[in-house]
Amino acid sequence: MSERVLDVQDLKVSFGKAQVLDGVTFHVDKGETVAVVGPNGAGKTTLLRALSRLNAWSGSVEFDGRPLPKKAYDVVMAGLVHTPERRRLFPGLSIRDNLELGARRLRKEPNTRAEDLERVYTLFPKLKERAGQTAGTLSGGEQQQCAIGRSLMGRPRLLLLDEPSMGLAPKLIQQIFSIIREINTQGTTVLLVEQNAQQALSVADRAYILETGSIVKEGTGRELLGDPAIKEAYLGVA
Amino acid sequence: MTALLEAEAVTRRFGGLTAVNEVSFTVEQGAAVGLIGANGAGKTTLFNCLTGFDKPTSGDVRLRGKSLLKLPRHKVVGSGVARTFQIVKPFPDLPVLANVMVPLIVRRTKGDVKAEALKVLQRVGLAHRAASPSSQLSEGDLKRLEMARALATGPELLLLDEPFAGLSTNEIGVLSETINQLKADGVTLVIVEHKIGSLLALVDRVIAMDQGRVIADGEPEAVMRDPAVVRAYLGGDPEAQEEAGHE
Amino acid sequence: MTDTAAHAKPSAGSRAKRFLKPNVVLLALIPLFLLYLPRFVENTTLLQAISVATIFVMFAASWDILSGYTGQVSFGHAAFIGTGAYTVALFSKYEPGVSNELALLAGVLVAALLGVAIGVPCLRLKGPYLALATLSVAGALVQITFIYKEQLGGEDGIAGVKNVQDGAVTGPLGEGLSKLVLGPLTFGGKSPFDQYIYVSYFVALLAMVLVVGGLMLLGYGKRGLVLRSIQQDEAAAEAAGVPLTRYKLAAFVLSAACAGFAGGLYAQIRGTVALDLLSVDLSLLIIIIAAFGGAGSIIGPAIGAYAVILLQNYYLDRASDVFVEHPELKIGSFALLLIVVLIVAPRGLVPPLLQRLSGRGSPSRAAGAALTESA
Amino acid sequence: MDVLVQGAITSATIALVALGFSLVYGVGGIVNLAHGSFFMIGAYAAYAASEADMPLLVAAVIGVAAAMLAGVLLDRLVIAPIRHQEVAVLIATLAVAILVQSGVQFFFGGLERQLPGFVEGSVSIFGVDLRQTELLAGLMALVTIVVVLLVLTRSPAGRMVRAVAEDEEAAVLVGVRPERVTLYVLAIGAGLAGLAGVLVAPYGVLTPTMWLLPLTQAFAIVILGGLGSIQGTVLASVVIGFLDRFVAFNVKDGGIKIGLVTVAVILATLVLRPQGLLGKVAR
Repeated sequence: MSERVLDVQDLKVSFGKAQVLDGVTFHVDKGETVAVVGPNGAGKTTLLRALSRLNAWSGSVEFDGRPLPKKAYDVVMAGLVHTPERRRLFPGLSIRDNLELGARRLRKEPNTRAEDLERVYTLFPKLKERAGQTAGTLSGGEQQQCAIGRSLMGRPRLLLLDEPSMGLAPKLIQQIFSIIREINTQGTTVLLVEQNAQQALSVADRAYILETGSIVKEGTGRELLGDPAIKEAYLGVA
Repeated sequence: MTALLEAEAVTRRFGGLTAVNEVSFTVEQGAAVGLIGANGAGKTTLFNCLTGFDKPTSGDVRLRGKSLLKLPRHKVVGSGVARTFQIVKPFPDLPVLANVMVPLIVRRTKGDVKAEALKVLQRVGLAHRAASPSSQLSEGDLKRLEMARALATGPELLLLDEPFAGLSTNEIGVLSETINQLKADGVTLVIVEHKIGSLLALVDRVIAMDQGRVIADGEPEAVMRDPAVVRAYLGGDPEAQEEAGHE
Repeated sequence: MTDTAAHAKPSAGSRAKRFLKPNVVLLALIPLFLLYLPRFVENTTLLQAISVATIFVMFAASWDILSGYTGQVSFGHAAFIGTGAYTVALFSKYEPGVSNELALLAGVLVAALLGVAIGVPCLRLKGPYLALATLSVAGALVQITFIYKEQLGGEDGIAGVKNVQDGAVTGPLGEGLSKLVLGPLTFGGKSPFDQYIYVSYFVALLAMVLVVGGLMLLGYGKRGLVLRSIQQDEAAAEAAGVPLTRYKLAAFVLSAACAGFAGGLYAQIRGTVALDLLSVDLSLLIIIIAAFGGAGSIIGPAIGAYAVILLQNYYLDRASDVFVEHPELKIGSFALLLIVVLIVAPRGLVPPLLQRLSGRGSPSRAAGAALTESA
Repeated sequence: MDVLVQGAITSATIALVALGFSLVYGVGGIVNLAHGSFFMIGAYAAYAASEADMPLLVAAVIGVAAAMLAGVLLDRLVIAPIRHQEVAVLIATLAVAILVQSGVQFFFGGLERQLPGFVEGSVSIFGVDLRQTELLAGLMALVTIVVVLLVLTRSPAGRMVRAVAEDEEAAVLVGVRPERVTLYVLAIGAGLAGLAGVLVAPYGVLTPTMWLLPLTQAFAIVILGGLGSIQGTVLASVVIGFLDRFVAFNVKDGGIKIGLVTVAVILATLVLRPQGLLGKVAR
């Protein structure tokens, strides 16, 4: 059996009286790309925020075989790196500063930083051209690249991506997903949540369908892509 | 005949981002219209522009032919447009009844304000909680309280912002009944909602938005079959879907 | 508060009524008790301290109708108090012919005007901006007294303000009540200085009953409900059709006018005005009073005022000589106590204040709270 | 000319105070009403040390250190437990300001005090006679500001500070601890204000209420410069600094009208241009 990076059992999150996640169980193995797809309001973002300790939750989460650290900072330091919804770059800082901040996790190994920066620039040549500009001046697609690049700078053991396609034109969406595939091929384990089921399922090794706080289906990306019930679910005429 | 609500080329920009782009539509008296679209499609911004909580960069919003844009928010409410919030905003330290009394008081309702408020609570099925502090209500009851408070402003047009968000299937059923009752009472409704299945059971027309524009408008069945809507909801363009399908 | 905390019962109508009407009989006992108190208390120093506390009840209640009810927390309430007081003092100094009551009215008007002047630019401000703006306006007024030192006296203030006994209405009224409560012979037998203490005691009491009673009628009535809705959630209030600007400004002006009135009366009772009536210390003291009494209830800060001011002006002086030699330590101790309470028991003693003032529900705050839970 | 030379000095010392206030606001979202107290603590601690016959330089260091210590204590004891309750922080920090005021009054009395000059004699610049100690204050302040700005914009530490200021949650997600950054910034901000207090102590006057004016000016600067804009803070400091001296020299009784003018600036800015000179339009 392959090495388990993330093991989530019965994860529950509620905001006041609203139960947003109602006992979610899933896992991610080393080297995989796993997608969680579902409509708006299903709880996808909440799921990732819970894993990063940005929301309080109950249940059990093991990361790299150990219980998930208690504080958001320690989670990052343990190697679970989160590219949040809507990118959340530091708009007033230069692109280079944004990327360098991403390398904070590795602060004890300064030598790797230049190497990682080169790697990010190779993946996203646009970022190199504009390294000195402030991140706020980037277009939506470039911002997404910068956000992913920032996370890669931390050499994540598991990369969480929250809706990388949001607000992007179709062409850019395809581009971002092919880059996600490439990142995965280079050895990064990826957990992806997406509303864009089509694209997410086509890059994912395995996927889970999340609806109103529960996982209703799971399978390989290909299986789910071919499942007629999925499309129906998305149009809500089930 | 003039429509109750007219949106004419409503556009709202934030810096470089055009959140709502030349949106036009009308809502007839007594209609129930659903407004759908993915996150970031511009629904909430449009919603805010319609209810006076935001001003469009250009375009016009009219109620019975009278522009609402120059009015301060409370006058928009006073002229007959009421709204609820996606994230409920009760007056948490006030009892349920007092929540509903506030709009009645500022409307200078004659007679017994409390009795009037109780009547409104009965309409949404919340009268039994009248004395509870609103901070003790369940999510479903809070949504109904939102609706009651909006109704107490005496609206001709009621705009509901994601009434079903955060509710259980059960609660959605109960709330749907309440909304249907309002419809039967002749309240004109515009409903923004992600839970499309539940929405379709309530409305007789759907407007779909994507990237700030209206991409479809008409009978619910037809709109849901519209290729542009299918694409916006499933993501990617049809060609890409084809490719992925053949892989 | 008790009603909100109590568990909900189905008997809707009656409980809802109770929410709007505090126990009137119990409330009426308080002024009645205070009215007959001088009969049983020989100690005029204590009575004097109670008079001052009675004035502070008005300060605190007037702060509350603005800050506790609409959530526009003022950190410079002394500005309104001082304006009322200095206006009255200026009349005594330059137009001694003007009656006390007219001077008081002028004080109310000037304070109300200041309320408009501060209220309008502050309408759009919240939290820290409003706090700093109100704080710095009060600070600026202190400087004005130095600039017009000749007229306003700088740090010496203005002495010789016509006192309540000189008032065409307040004088006879105070004496009448004194004779009623103490008996005419007993009152006549007191020294003029003691007589003055009794007169001012009753005048302050009467004014307090009027002002606080009026504010409570408003606060617990329909308009008060609207004011509280603003404090709870401005956007929701607007969606409910509340004319926000009108109500917020009205609260500012009303609060300023009441504070100006109480400040003017205070000047007439003390016979002097000085910088303490404009100081940050005074503004903070009112917040302390409200914090301990519970904001947003009028009656809470009112009762808090008696506790805090009697402690400050009477009991602490008797507890230790340090406080007599170093009066600054009194406000210092209260400040320290407030800090400790804010930290140790933020949900214990002061929750009404914080709950009312923290403007919950904004997404950024929710995010912040979520962050502290985990980080 | 007087206005230009002295205005420059005043701008520099005021900027020292405002920079800390602005940073703490930008980074932690904390409006610290006790910020002016650090200025006062710096001045009085240096004064007390020099009264105890310590060399002036040591006294100056003690002044700055006392202010920094006060900053750390304020963060750990008072602000940290109630950090996300905006109004509670405002009330608590105002209470701290009053507490410090009564403490100073208790230990030093209400009389005006003054520190001996760091350097004796006077110089003439552009025909303006200046006490050397004033010149020294201006130069020291200027150098410190430049150093702080350099650290802020060029160093990894500064990058973290700016990151927290821009998006606290995103900063956590790259492995920054906002509580720590806030603590450091508060301590440094307090030290800067304390340094300003020490520098001004030989030619200003020390009284227990001396904290209010710098606080008001810092607020005016933050309002005028725009929220969270460091360049704005510096620029606005120059405006307020020159205004300060202009009023002092050209208006009758100017010295005591400074606060008044500052408040007028605050209210005018709030009404006319709420986002400040360089601030962005509210998002």
